[in-house]
Amino acid sequence: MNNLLVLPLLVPLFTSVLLVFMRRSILSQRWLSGASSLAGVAIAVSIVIHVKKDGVQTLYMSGWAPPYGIAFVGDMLAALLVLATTVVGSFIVFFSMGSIGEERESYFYYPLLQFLLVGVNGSFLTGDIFNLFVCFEVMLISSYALIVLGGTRLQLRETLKYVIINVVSSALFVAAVAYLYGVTGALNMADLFLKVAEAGQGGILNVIALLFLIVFSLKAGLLLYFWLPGAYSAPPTAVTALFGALLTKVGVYALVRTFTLVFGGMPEVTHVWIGWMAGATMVLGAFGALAYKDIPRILNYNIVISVGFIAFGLATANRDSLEGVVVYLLHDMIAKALLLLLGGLIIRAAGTGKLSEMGGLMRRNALLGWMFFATILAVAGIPPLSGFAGKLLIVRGGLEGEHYLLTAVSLATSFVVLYSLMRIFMAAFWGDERATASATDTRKAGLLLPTAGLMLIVVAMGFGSEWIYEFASEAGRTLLDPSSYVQAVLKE
Amino acid sequence: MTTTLLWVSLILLSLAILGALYRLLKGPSIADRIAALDTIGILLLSMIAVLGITTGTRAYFDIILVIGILTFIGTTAMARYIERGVVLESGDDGTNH
Amino acid sequence: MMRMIRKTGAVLRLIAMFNKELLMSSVTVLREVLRPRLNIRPGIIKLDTELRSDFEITLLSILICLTPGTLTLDVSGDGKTLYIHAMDINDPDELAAQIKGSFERAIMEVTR
Amino acid sequence: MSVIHFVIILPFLFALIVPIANKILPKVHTGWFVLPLPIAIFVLLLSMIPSIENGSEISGSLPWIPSLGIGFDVYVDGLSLLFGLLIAGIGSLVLLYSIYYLDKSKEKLSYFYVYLMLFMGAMFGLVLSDNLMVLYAFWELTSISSFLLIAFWDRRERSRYGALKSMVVTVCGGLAMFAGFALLYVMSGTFGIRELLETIPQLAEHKLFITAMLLVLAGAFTKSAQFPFHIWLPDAMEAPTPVSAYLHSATMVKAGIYLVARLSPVFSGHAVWLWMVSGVGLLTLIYGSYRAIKQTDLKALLAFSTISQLGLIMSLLGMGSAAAFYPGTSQYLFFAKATTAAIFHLINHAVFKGALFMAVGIVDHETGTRDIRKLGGLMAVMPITFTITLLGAFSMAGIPPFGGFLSKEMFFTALLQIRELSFASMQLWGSLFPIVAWVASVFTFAYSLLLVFRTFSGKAQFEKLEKKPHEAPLGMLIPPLVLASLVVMFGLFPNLLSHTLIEPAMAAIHFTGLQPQEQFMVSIDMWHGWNTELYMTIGVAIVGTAIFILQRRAAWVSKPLTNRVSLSGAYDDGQRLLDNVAGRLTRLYMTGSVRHYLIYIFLFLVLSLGLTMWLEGAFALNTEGMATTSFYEAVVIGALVLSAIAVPFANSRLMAIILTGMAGYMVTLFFVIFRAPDLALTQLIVETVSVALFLLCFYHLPKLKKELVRLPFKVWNLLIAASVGAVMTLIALSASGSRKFESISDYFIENSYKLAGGKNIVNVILVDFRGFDTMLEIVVLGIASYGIYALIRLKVKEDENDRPLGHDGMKYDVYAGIRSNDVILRTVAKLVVVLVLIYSMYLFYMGHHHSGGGFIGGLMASAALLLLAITNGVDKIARIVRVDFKRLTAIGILIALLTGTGSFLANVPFLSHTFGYFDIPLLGELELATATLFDLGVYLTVIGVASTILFTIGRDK
Amino acid sequence: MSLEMMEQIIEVVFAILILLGAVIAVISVLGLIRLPDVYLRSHAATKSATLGVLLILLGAFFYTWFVHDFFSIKLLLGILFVFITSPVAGHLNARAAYRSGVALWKGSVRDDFREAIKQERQLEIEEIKNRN
Amino acid sequence: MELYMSLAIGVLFTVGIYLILSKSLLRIVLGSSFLSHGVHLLLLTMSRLKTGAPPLLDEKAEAYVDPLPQALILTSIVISFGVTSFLLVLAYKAYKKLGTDDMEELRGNENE
Ligand code: NA
Ligand code: NA
Repeated sequence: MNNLLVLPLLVPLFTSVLLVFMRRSILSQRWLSGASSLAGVAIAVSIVIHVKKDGVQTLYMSGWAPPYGIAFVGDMLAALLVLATTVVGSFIVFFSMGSIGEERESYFYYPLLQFLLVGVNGSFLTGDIFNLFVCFEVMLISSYALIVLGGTRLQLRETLKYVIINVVSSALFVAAVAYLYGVTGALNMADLFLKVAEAGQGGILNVIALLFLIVFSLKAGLLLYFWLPGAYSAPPTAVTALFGALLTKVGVYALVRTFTLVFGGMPEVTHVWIGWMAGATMVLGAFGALAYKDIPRILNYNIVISVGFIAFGLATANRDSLEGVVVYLLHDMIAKALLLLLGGLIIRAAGTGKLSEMGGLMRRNALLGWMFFATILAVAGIPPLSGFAGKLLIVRGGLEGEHYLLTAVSLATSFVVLYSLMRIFMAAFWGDERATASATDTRKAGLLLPTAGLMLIVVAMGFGSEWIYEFASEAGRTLLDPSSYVQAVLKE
Repeated sequence: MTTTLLWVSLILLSLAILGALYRLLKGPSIADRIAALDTIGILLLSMIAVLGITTGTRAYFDIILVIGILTFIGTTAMARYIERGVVLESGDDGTNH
Repeated sequence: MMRMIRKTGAVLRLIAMFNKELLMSSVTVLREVLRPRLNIRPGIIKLDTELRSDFEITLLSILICLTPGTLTLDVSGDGKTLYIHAMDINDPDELAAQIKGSFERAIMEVTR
Repeated sequence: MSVIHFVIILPFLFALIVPIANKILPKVHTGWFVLPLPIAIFVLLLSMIPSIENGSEISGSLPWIPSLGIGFDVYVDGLSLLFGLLIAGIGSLVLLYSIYYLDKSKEKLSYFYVYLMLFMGAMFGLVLSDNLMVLYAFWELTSISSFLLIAFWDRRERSRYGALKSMVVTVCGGLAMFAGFALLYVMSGTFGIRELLETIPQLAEHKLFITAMLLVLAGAFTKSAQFPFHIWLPDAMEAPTPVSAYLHSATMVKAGIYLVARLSPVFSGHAVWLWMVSGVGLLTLIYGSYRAIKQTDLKALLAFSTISQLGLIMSLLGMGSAAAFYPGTSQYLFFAKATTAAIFHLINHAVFKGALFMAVGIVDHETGTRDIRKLGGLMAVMPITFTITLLGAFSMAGIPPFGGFLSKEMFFTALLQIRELSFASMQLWGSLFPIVAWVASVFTFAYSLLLVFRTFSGKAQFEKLEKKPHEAPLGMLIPPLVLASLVVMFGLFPNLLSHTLIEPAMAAIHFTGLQPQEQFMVSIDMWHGWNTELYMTIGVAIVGTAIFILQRRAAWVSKPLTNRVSLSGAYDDGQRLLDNVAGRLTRLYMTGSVRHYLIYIFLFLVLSLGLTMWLEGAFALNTEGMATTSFYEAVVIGALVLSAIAVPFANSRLMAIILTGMAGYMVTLFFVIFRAPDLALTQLIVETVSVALFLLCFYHLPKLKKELVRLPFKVWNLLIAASVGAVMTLIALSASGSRKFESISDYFIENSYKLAGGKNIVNVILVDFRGFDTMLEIVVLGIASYGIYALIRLKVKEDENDRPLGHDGMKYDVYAGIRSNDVILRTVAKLVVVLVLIYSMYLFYMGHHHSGGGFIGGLMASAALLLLAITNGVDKIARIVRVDFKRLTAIGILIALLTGTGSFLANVPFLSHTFGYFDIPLLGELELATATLFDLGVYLTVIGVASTILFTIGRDK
Repeated sequence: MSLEMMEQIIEVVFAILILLGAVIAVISVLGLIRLPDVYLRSHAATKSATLGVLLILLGAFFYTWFVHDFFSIKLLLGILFVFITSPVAGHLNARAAYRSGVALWKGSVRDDFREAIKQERQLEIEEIKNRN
Repeated sequence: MELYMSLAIGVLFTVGIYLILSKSLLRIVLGSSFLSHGVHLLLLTMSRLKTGAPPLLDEKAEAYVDPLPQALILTSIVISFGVTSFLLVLAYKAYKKLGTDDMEELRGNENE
């Protein structure tokens, strides 16, 4: 019993409910959001420390032990992802204060943002497959509301597509749970691990596994990412950053969790699919990043590429690659948030997202330029920044697992990442000064401080890779051998 | 004996539902369909009453009441829709004077 | 006390009359439905009612509706006239008089 | 942490300080701040020579990611010392030069020096690292700082182009190298360079050995501009000339050479290595020298010359690797001489090319052009520059007595020797080597002459120049003068370097193959007698002069061989092609049509699931243990199927909505048949409220068009839909046929009342066993209502013209019922509403034991409110029921939350419920369960949500 | 006659009541199908709501009362509720049909309502004119 | 029964997806309803349609049906209700602002 585990979900939940009552006072909304976000970080830190010290933590909701009740399980992976979520969430809350505008702020922006964190943290922490669905829905419905908040034409149009696709994928999710329940009669993931192992994963269970793969891939944007570039280009920057950093990662997390724990038994079937999908995602994502000359799309296809890369690590599923998946996930959450925030600032500064209409920003906002430049390097995995360690581990794992083609693809696409983003940098910051009439001044502390904070983390994560690895490797161990997870949950 | 009678009733009622479904599909006017839907609601309710006896379950009697309520609300809403083009009016009352 | 008893009697009378009407006209309608060839003369008739309160009018309408073969189509804006769709009209005036004579009277006895 | 770490880190610190210093002392040229650094480092490194000469190594380590085998470990041996001196030495000279070259008032100097310091630090790091990954890090950093330096004049299109191109090529190579390093790790288990060298024997056995080698070479070749990766170097000349002198001739481009030399012990002795390194080197040599002749831009000429010279060094390293075929024999030293030549030429090249670049920079700076067609006769006005150029060019051409002559002689020697190698098919093909090299040397001779004489002799045509030329300031002349004097010195006293630098470097490259107690004795002599090499040199001079003379007259010499094939063009075309293909492909499938996206998804689903099902033989139909089907159930299934199938054929909105509602009712019936009263209740109410919502939202839409679509559209849709349906059915059948475990339901049945105090098991599961689900689920509802509220109310200004896309906009028909009398409805509704509200509370309260509960009750109450709204109008309701439903929702959630939160105080798991029987005054004994309180939260939330939604939409005009 | 037999007979009686209700329901649905216009069909539809449902629910009520020994208030409430609301629903629907322009069956003999609607429209038009 | 239910579920999925693939927003939203019906029945079917009393302990039966899937379905019904409502309002709003309910007219890839 460890009620600490539910706090990452309760704190934002309480906050959001209280924020509803503060609708009229934007100032107090800001204060509360900020304070609660920071509290979230502190809680997440203490969970990480707990897990580090005492191993996998569990909480049986309402006191009902699994497999009967819902269990929250804080293994290192979950704890770290929750930490990353709270960190990103906090920075985005602070960024929002300077960027989102009072109109949206008075229409439930902050509560919705906190609700989203509820869903995300819940997804990471839950050890129950149906509860995972419920957490997903909390996250999704908040994302629907956030993405359309403001109701511009672009937002309405893209949200429609986003919602329709997600409605389908949610239906498939429940169907998959139904099938799985039909065969195993279980919902708790640790219990499922035992039952699937006992039944032998072949036959229909592999089909069901594949259905789960499709469902989570839809969320993660693994191969089935068609909805992503459009949807993520519609809302304001802060929201896009939040989504790019967190939402796809939840899908990735679900993939990692289910395909190491529940369906880890037959990699020769499932992981081959994951591998192919990962390769195709990286390639198509890279093409996408090269295809467009506007910032939102280039950035969004970069999100896709990294999903493919992480999935490649999952497909390999050896020690190096799983550790790499954890390290890279952490990096990608922070760095993507930063990248997307900076991308949004560039669009603001230039008044347009089109590369052909901007230029020379370096002379107006050099700090922005250099932060963007460094972020590009981090995202491309250039040492010593944050992306390097994870990339190295996944690549090394891929080579150890003899996935040469995929390794080659992943390296080639990591080049595309650098190249496509450098094109933005060059177009936006170099050359003669150009901007459209709607350009605004981005040299404001409210915008630059949160981004600079994230930047510092990216740098620190790079130099402190060993420190991060110490935690991540523990997470990787659980993924490689789920027995400690299962024992902690079922107390056997 | 009783069982047979009840089963025959069930079959009759389900056939009646099919019949009403025919009207629902056929129309031609929307009011026809609403009437058919209303009828289906009532038949459903009856059928559940019978099911409640055959399975010996009292729990279904709640459903009967609820169907009754909802059929009414549903029919009202739809009739309002075809008559006035809106379901909820912003005016003070239904008459819109 | 007397009033109470009288009212109760009126209510019971209303119910009894309604049940009689219900059964009789049900049989009629069911017969019509089952007849191989339709032989009916439907139409809408007007009924000027003396009932005034919302409750009275509503009660009358409901009773008319419940009775097979008749259906309250609408109430005029001033609430003085009911439009009734009837399944088989021999003589419209007779039908209206019949309703007035039975339901309307019985209701008035209950409410007034 | 050691002093070597400081060598690496200090430049980075300086990079941080430069902008600050620039702010504090804006009047001082920024270059002066940083100049002391390379000088100090140079001196420091010089002081290390004695100990290195004695064969000792200086090392230090600083942990970074030890778990991944990555440490910031550094060491100095002969090879790194040599490179370190080059970097510091040339660096100092270039810095001094740049102070005069770059105008303080015109340029953003702090950027320049920050970049330059970044580069310098990276370069030191690269050559001093003992860890492959750290080396890789610095490697990429050199590419990046080079990128920034090339684009220093970022307003110029050509600068940006050159910067990007150099980055594309070198970073790609870097990634290949990265992969190669990772492979080496997989084979050896270490990233440590010295540790790696110890595992050599087992490495070569590995099946990926060659792959790793080729990947590493890809890195080396791109960085050192080897054919065909040289294309970036000419475009890199857009950088300010100090940069060209420093990065693009003396140091960065030598990183590839360094890498090959450094890893030579690992790979040499392998035929592929020998052939790749020497072959590519020679090819580059001849290609670069040939292209150099065709250039009219001085810097371009120097660029191609650099390419060519790098090829020369590369090929020498390759030939030197032949020694590894004879470890521990006298042959070893024989072949290792090529390596000596490589090192010697590396130094020579750094010196003379540095001088030449600076000289050309002076010409450019003072005349405003680098086009040799405009230049000429500068000898008179710029005698010192001329002298420098002459010395540098003669050394490059291999004319005695300069250093270049000596290294070229050694080069010829190596070429002739290599034919004697009995491995790697060298006896067959080795004869080609000297021929190729000789031709290349001819070209080299020719362009060296071109460089000097086209610029400085001949007819002066100053009128074509932008400025009136004169000699450069002294500060700008000193650095090239220093280099020029070194050119002379190394020619006259070649052995000055032999013991101090070349021998230790040799030891670093060839430390394995020597016989015991043997060590490298390098002695370079000016005169070897009349040997083949000398004849070759004489030939070079004669033919080279001929070409120089012919160059003006014969078009074939000066025109490119062919215009069609150009590698640089191929790069441009490739880039365009890639963009095009990417654009076409992406736009092909990313149509923006959600239907297309869904089709992809469904196709993938059908294919992947179908395929797996087939391959796994997963389909199993096992009707045993299935429930029987009675006739009426079959009829109900029929009704459901019928109403479902009818929906696509519906030709009005209402019809479609009604049919969907019908299907919903049929589903309800199933819930009844399968004994799920709570579900049936919920489904019923939800279905009705949904129908009401549908009607609310769609009342103003134009008539539903019969979908005017082609038949294929429909057929395609049907096909996909049906196959998904079929797959879902097949899985359902197989899954229900292969159930292997009993469900956990017995536990709930046994303990629902005993432990959780409720008789309605479903409700107990909802509020207790899985109460957490429910808590989040009301949150979902709450969010939906807030989202809907914001969606309808919030209108953010848009800059675009805010007009609808479509056709007809909204049409309001005049309906005939506006004035109808609602007396009957209103009267009945009053009664019904009261009844339903009471009933809803009953449902809520009884929910824990009977069917019902918070949801059903709440929905029921909302249904009552809906009816009230229908009959009385929304505004009136709003006036009567003075409740902010949004807050009601929040209150509901809050109550549910708070019942759970008590658990924190009681130190029991979150959401733990208690129940008991309490004696409450007046009410008597009452069962009170916190679960009921939780359910109250649910009840209120549902009312709040449903009402918020209904009234928000209802009041939207 | 034993008690058991009595019970059985009672059971059967109530079952027959239910069956009768079901038959009436079927017949009225037949009317719903057969009858020529929406108004007439409404008549038929109301029948299953009144007599049919009355019989079935009463049957069920007594059945549970005597056989299962359970007095269900909810069933009684249900009967009452259906009786109150179902006619209102029929009325609303028929009115809506008429006002939205669904014509009477051609065999209809009389329409007093048409005149009233015409007048109502006239009034409305005048009102709009006055407003302008 | 499971066999027929599975077939019916297949039909529900087919109809749902067919509708979702059409152009009109309303049809798409309705399609999502069918999908959720299909999914809910699937959950029910997967829990074995064995007979037993409803999961109410007052019924004093020997065997009860599996209550867990019922709770799951209930949760899922409520969630789909929330989501469908949102989608519906979104469609409404989109129509009002964009002037079309044809998804094919809402591609808009090029004008961004
Ligand atoms: Na639940
Ligand atoms: Na629930």
